[in-house]
Amino acid sequence: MFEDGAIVNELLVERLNYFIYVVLLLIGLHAMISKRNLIKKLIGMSIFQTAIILFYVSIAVKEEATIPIYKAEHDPHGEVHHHPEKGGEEAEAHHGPVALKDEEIKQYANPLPHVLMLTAIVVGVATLGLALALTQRIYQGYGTIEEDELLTKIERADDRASQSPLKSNQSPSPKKAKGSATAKKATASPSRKSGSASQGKSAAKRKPAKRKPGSGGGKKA
Amino acid sequence: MGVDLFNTFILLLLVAAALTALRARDLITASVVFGVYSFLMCLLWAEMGAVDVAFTEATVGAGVSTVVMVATIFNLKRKSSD
Amino acid sequence: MMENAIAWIFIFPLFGAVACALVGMRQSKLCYPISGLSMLGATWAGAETLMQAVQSPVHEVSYILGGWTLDAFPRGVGIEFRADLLGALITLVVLGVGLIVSLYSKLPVREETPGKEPLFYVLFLLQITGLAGICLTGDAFNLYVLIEVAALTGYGLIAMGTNRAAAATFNYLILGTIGASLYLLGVGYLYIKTGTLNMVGVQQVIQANGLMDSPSMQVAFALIGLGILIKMAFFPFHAWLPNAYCNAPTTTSCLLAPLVTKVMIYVMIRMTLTVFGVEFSFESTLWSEFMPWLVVVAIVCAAVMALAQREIKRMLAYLIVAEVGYMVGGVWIYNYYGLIGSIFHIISDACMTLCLFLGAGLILRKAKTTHFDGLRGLFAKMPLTMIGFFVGGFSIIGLPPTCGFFSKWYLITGGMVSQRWEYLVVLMFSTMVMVVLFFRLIERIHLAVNEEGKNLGHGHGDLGLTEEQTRFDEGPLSMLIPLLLAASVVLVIGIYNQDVVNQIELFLEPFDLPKGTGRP
Amino acid sequence: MKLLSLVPVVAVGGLLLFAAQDFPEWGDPASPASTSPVSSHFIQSTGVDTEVPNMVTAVLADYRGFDTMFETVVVFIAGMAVLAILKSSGRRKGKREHEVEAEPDLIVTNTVRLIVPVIQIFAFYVLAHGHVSPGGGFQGGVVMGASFILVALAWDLEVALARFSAEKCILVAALGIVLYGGIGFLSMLLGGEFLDYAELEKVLPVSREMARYHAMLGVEIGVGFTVTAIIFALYANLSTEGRLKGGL
Repeated sequence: MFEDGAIVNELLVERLNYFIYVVLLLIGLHAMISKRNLIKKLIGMSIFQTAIILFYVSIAVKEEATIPIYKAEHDPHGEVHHHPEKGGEEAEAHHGPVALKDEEIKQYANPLPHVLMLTAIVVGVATLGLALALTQRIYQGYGTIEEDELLTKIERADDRASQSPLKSNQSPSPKKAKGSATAKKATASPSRKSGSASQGKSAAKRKPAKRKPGSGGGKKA
Repeated sequence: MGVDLFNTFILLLLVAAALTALRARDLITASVVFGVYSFLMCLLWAEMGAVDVAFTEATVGAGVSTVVMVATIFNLKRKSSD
Repeated sequence: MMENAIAWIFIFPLFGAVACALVGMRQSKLCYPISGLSMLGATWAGAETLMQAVQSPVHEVSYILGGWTLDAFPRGVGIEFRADLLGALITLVVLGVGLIVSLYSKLPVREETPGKEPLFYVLFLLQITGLAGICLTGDAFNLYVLIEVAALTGYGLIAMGTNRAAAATFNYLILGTIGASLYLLGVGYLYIKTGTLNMVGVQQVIQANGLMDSPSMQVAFALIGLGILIKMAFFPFHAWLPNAYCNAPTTTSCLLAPLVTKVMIYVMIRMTLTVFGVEFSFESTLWSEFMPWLVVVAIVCAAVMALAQREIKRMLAYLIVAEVGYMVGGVWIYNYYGLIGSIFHIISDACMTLCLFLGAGLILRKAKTTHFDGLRGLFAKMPLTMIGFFVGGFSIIGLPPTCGFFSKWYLITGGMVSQRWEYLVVLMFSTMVMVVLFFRLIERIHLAVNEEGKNLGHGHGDLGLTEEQTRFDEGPLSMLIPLLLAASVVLVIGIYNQDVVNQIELFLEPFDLPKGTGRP
Repeated sequence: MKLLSLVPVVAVGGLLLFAAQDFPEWGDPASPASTSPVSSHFIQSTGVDTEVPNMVTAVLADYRGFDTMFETVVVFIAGMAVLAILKSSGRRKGKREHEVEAEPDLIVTNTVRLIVPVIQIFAFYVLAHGHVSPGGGFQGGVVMGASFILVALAWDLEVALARFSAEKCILVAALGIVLYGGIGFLSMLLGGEFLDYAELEKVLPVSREMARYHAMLGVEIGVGFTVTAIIFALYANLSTEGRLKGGL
């Protein structure tokens, strides 16, 4: 897909990590935009986020370096001295923790991106949990988690809701408080059961549309 | 220089897992494969020296998010149109 | 306590939120006073911080969380809170809006989300925490975390409403996550080249290492910019905004509509001025070449779409999209006056949008609809509400002495001085559209015409309504007073505009922005 | 639609690959991010500043403790928002597609009975040992929350809720934040900045460095509380559509 001799060669040989991160990111982004199923969108979202995390972790890598936890010889409470653990003061008196020398820094991977990514993972799972709750709520309301079906159902509901209150009130007398109450309900909560206030034609139209969501979930295997 | 064999292998598996998770018509399959993807990612990070991140991803990505996702899908339709 | 005023800004709402969660399980009635009190405390702390920033010789308050020093080059060992004049001003606006909305929230929350008041107030207070934190933080990654705090609370607050709101929130969530993730990615690119996350530190490294032409930095700028544009609902990415705000519970839309987009514009200004620097943002990138044209398209489209709406809330939502276009344009015409206008417009737009949404909430409550046709005779019925609402409306149009006039004045000056005629024309066009919109509303409210222009009344002054429908019937005081408060704030900022502008000028002084026609 | 959605994808991809040419070599110890004084400071002086051997924990809970506080808040928000979204949001009309009515399986329940205490002790270990090995409050909290999820899976949600009710979830989650914020607040009251744990030496009988060390442990426990409660609350709400009855 990305034909450009030098760059591709360089990427595949030298920077495969960076290349794969871009590929994963694009897979995720594409899924978020073009998948119709809401759960699929969320899987795409998670792939998108993990790709970014992969990128950050790649920044932190150093050749020949170990994980960012002090080795025994650098450990402030290490085994090297003979007063392991116990209160800091006592240990300090014999063998206080020492700052690493400049050339020793190379021995450890960069801890900062790791920290940032811990936070990002947590944010990711929080977003995922919230989004799953939204999906359930949408399924309760509309009986589908396919975006295209959802859109048609929402449009139908919106059409009902955005009707002018004058029009819906016209045939009976406009003074009745009941009429305006119905209009409010339809505006504020198009999908909630629009109650008992019979509106003749429009109510008859409403009912079957309301029933549909239930039948989607009620299919038995 | 660059990336060793193990790394390359996992990277390619990752792409495969991501594509499979997005192609599966059955959402339970998709979320389980997504768990696999997360676990591969966790392996990769552990190999790259990010042990804390790998640990978190193993517990969260491969563990809890998969469970929560499956729990959600049980309340929804299992089939996906794409 | 005084020297820690900046910390109290987030301590009050954070602990208030936790208290709501703990107390609210048993006594949900206590949540309203708790939220009001913690907002009051936070607003006091915000005002105190602003005073400190004004009085300090360098015009900023720096507060390093965790007590780490920042002396090393580049800075960035700890996380810094930096309240310069811009940050402190916007924070105060955020907190002020939060305070007014928290006063307003008593009845709508109880009625629209019964049984969920504690949850609502928890999310409400954390939303304020996030937004105020965004305005104060001096660390690029901390900004991401706070953006997500504000975003997640926003999703929760909106989706509390109807099922329709949940469906709209899902779109918002997907787009919002893309935006925030792109921002995060951009920060990664910044970090890979500069090695620090502190905003001032990044700027120091860019200057010291000559990173002006680095492709990575260009891409970082593009990613961060794109992410923020998505979050602020700039025109092609605005799709989530109208549905989300229209279907949200009243209090939610009153809180989110004035703040979320505005705070993101603040972030954009922060990024261009403080993080990347004027030279990089405006001269090394092509953004100042093509953004004004995108702004033109954005404002025209948003204004036309606003014109097509038949419902107050939806119309206001599109007006927000148009206003976002104004402010983005004010930044990217790359001019001293344009930037003053942009910053001032953030403040005034927050106030007037607040006014309008508070008014719309009251209208919805009394008239049971926000559709244009349901508004007849409202002026007789609820005159105070309508006055408050139209103060906001006139400010959006830009009539003196409301604050909207003065901010628009600076935007126009900026456009004129930098000879961006296309921006000027489009500003005039959208002002015309807003005049049409609001005078059409006034007509609906005072005259008795319906959709087809048919007169429903029987002669002059007759609205075709019964006595009962025009009887004086104002909304409850707990909602009316905040509205009038907001309206008076719009007027007060308008009258004392010079004081606000002075502070903005003090903030912009150190940046070397072109003041004349000298566009490169 | 499919083709249209490719446009932003290709645009972003091109942008990212354009920047990749400029990147330092993979794993290059001389890259700006690795040589920056910020990251060097963390590697060099974490031991001196805080006496914590695991730099990631030290940076997470101390140097960048403010981030982590809001990370905890984000988890808390997610729990509250899920409650707010699903709470009494109307009944589903149809029956569930996979309604399973089965007695808890003997083998499964007995295995879980054996495993759960081990998991929970492991969770405490992960939390407490985060200073010297990978782990910490977040990971420990997730493992702990997962143990309750396991109980819910093996028996029923009611059994798990009897041990950790929904109200307790909110309580524990809020307490976690109070603990975290409280430690930060206390250090502010003692004269430092918010989250400046070193000031806690005035109330703890230890040196400034060890005060940071111990405060970090306290903070991690706070994170663990919140995460445990919210992870379980997430599962409980999502598996029952917010009714907290029935379950998988």
